Amino acid sequence: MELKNKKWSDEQFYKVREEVLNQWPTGKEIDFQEAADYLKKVPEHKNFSLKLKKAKEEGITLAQPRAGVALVDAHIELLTYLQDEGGADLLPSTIDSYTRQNRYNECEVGIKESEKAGRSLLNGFPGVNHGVKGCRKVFEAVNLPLQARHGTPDARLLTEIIHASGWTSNEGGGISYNIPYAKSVSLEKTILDWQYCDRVAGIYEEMGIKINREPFGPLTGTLVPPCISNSVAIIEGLLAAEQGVKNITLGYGQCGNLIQDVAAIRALVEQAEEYFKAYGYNDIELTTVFHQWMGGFPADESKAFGVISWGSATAALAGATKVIVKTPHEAVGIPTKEANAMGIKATKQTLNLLRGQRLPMSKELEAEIALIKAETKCILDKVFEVGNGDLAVGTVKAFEQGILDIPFAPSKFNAGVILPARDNNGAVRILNAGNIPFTKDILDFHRSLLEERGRYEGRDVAFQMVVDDIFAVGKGVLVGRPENK
Amino acid sequence: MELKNKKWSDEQFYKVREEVLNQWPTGKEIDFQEAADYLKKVPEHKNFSLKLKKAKEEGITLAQPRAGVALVDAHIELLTYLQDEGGADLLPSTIDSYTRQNRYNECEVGIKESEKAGRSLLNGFPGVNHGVKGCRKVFEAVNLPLQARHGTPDARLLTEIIHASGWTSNEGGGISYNIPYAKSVSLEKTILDWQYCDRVAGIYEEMGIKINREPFGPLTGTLVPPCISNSVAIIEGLLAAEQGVKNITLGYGQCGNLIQDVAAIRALVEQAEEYFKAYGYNDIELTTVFHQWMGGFPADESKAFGVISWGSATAALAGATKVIVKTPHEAVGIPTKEANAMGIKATKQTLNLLRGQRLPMSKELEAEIALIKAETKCILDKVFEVGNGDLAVGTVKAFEQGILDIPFAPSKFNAGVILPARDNNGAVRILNAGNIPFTKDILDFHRSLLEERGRYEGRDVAFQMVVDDIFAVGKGVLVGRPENK
Amino acid sequence: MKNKLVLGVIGADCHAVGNKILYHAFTEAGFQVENIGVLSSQEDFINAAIETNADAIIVSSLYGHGEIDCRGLREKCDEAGLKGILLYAGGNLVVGKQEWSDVEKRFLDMGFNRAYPPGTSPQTTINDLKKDLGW
Amino acid sequence: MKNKLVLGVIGADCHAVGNKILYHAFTEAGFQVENIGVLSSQEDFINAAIETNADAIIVSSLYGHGEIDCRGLREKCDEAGLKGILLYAGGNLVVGKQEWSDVEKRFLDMGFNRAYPPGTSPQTTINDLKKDLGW
Repeated sequence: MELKNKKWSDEQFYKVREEVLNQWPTGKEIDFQEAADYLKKVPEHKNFSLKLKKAKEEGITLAQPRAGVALVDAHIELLTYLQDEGGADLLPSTIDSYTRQNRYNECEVGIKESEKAGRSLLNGFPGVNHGVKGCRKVFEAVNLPLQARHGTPDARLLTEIIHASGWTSNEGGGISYNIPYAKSVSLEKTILDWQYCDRVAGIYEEMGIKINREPFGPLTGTLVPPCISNSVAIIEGLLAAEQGVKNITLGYGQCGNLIQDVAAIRALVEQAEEYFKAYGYNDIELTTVFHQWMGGFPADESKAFGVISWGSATAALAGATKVIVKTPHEAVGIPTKEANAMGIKATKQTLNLLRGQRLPMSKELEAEIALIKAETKCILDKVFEVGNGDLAVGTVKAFEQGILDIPFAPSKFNAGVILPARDNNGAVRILNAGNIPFTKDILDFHRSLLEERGRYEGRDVAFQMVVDDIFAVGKGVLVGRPENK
Repeated sequence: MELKNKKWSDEQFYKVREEVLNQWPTGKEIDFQEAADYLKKVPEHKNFSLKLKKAKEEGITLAQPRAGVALVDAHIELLTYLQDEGGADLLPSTIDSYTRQNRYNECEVGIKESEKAGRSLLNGFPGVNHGVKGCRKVFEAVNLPLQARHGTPDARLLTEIIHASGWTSNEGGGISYNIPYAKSVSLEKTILDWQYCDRVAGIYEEMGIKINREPFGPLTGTLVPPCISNSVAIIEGLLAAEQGVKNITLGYGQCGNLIQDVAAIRALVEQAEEYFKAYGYNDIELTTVFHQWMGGFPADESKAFGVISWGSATAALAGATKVIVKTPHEAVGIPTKEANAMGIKATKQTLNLLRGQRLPMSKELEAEIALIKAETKCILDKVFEVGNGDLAVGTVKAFEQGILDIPFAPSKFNAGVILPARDNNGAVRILNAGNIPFTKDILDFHRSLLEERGRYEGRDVAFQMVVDDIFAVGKGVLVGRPENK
Repeated sequence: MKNKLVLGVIGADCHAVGNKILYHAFTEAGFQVENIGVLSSQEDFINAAIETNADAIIVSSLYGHGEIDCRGLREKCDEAGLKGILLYAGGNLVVGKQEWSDVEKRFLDMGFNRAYPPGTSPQTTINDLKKDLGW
Repeated sequence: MKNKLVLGVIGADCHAVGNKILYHAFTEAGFQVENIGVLSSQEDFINAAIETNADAIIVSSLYGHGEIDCRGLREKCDEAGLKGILLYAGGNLVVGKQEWSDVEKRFLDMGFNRAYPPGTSPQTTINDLKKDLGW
């Protein structure tokens, strides 16, 4: 099938669908009409799109944890705890890493071993193996909207199963669930596969069922400059809209400098709305998600609470529609349900204290918003140009040419030349832009900020700054300074 | 002795001193010259004034806990733990409540019972009973500057003892350690007694020994409008300066609205500097202290971390020189040393992430600063006026006439007519100004903001709002709304 | 006829905010409240109870010294002719985070009829008062 | 002659940042590093070790499945003629917060020479490598 940014025909879709539903026995349980009937009975307060829309109207920020274990009953226990004790506003089901690689046989091993061991040996919920039956059991046991969160390059079968189970939101995208999550899967394939996932949501929309889609904002979660993640978010938003998706949540991962973080969210909303309008998608319900710090965490739980709370405060001051919550166990791996609830409680307390408070517009904030929008426009203009106007084709070519380049990504289809580093105020700037098509002014501006830091630290602007910055938050600071600074 | 804002003569001072040192047997241990020799040997890194000055120059915010127990060895263990495990930048000795009321006999009971019980039955360190010997033992066991924090209307003997023991900072003031801490002690007496304490610091200054003084900023810690606490802080700063104090830290307790809190600290610094200059005190080293939320805390420790971290973030964004740290046990009383260290760690992590970040100037921030300064000027002008130019006399008269009025204070010398309440954004406004001499514009502005809240909540602007606001943070929100809002 | 209460904060404790709120709440609930405020001694409570012919004494302590300050109050009430008067205590009664059941037992052993942990709603105490006073 | 290492992230794990940093640190420390990157199978590690004649295999696992993914690696190395090759594992090796001594024992029992908890500095591993390789 030829890659194009164009809504799939029914013929195309249903032909591929036959193959998808045969990938694992649970695929055969799915009946589109029965699923639609089931989804139509989902009450308003359990619909992801409606809850986000309401939060946006009220100007509040919702809190959503990450969570998933191998077995259905244990997963229900976990989610119920986060709902009742943690006070989560939205629930996730984090999918395990074998499912993400479509290794369903290994999932079976993990499920069996987890039953035997009495603890989860999988790092998430194997939704495909549990099928519609298991996924509906989870959905019916909780009282909040449910979303699949994963990192699956080919999530077509998973998508079919979760939506048919009443889960009204799906995270991911052809770029954001490939470049940071795969080593050798081509972008052509993942963009096509995510067009399929978007089309599933679009078909439900056409049946009057509201489904939310959320491209994964933070990418590698490591010093990603806002213009990079905003560019990817806008591209994936446009690709989803073309397939008929109407309710879209664009995401961003906290960098740590308040002004940059608030500017990133504001620039993302303003610019995405401009692009949706420019390309004729006039009825998109756009919301935002802010991810608390995605990099290395301090091992000490009190310090972790400091990181979590500061992320929550930034999300509130930025006016994000929801925030993805970290836990005090972040440094040591997957948290207990108690630790997970603790993260939610610290987050919600902070959000509630800050309800209605926004970072006011200032000269500095205005300049940062303008910078991010200008950078993003440089990238997106070039993506459209190399695709001869086709965004899907342009995206593939842009990665080939390093026009889009995501720091620290494992994919061999990513140039991996870009190097980010923090400036003296902790904002993420670009040390080496590789082939990202910035204007000379923008490049000079980044360079001058990093040289200012270099002078302050008495060292050259070089790779060691990047390494130091990666470890900094885990060591308790934002900027990785040399020891004597 | 007649109350006047005028540096005490040596004759006055040494006459009173004789009486002070006879208040309790440990007073006789003090020899001014020996104490001065001891203080001159205090190393730079253990001098409060020098550490604050350095922090101000570097633009960083220091973290200081509260802590104190009955027995010397246990107190040393506690402070050492907060220093080594908690990472405190400055150490306190919180003085127990019997000492604060000069009930040294009851302290003896508390000390004996604590020895017997193996746990502290006093809520702080009884510095007078332990005397110079005990206080020096504490000072020599730690490696950071040490400050007495208390709430003692008559702290003259305590002041003599702690400074002679190498403690280079003393919290308190004639207003701030009377009105919120006493029921029937006259202001004339406490202002005189704190002139004595200031004069002790001033005499040491004249000997070349740097002593820091810190008026207690938050007063009752309950919905105190910034103009009230800033007025008291500036008055106490001026009174201290007159007695020869050079290193002054003015304080403010977090209200919870970011813009108001940052504005309060900025207004305080700008206006205090103006007043110091106007009254001829040209060599004051002025720093600031920001108190994390002083009102009711949530009982849940994760939620408490949210409150603590948000206070730390505000302190950093305001550019305060130090922050006073709360603990996750705040709701249940005096914390264990572990909980105390946890509060410091969450605080320092937040401060470190925010190092160098400030809330940028905006139209909103500028307006709030201007408002606080205008309100404070209304009050201070009138205080000088009713004192016929004498600030000490004016302060006494101002309290008599309700020109100065501190919400929820226990003192019978406080008018207690003022009623504060939050506006829709959580900023503390004034519902009933009593006799505080604001202009009509200012009064109308406060009224209009509260009426806006009333309309939003569908209720009248009345005392119930105040009650709801007092309990709100403990319940997880900043503004005490009716249930349906 | 309204039941009469004596309300105050005992010992060297000057926490005034909760005291003002309790006064407001008890008055609203229909009691006649003599509020002796902060920094009140055992004698202040007893004198006020005698003067007003009170049915109950409500002792607040927010600063951790409650254990020392409240000791012997029941015996002094008995001596002063206030036999059987209701004695309640509440607040942060002890230093540090202790098991509440232990703290409560200590106060009941001291002769208090009821003791309340930090964060108790005024309504809880009001309900108990109404029960104990036979409303 | 430089010691040779095979470095990679095992299983369905795509955490690339730490892998890039480790490659940088080991190379700087004087090792010749064959980095097979993320999403590597046991076979990928073994093949790379045979091809480069490696002295040690350093397995990272950041996603909690390390316990399943690493099982049998020692036996497969033996079968492939890599008898006695150093096997290290490190990262977030298991799901959830578990006692590190238990986790370490499980990995040593599986035939690993060393196992490292989360947050281990690259320098620790470098020092151990130098010791185990007789520098």
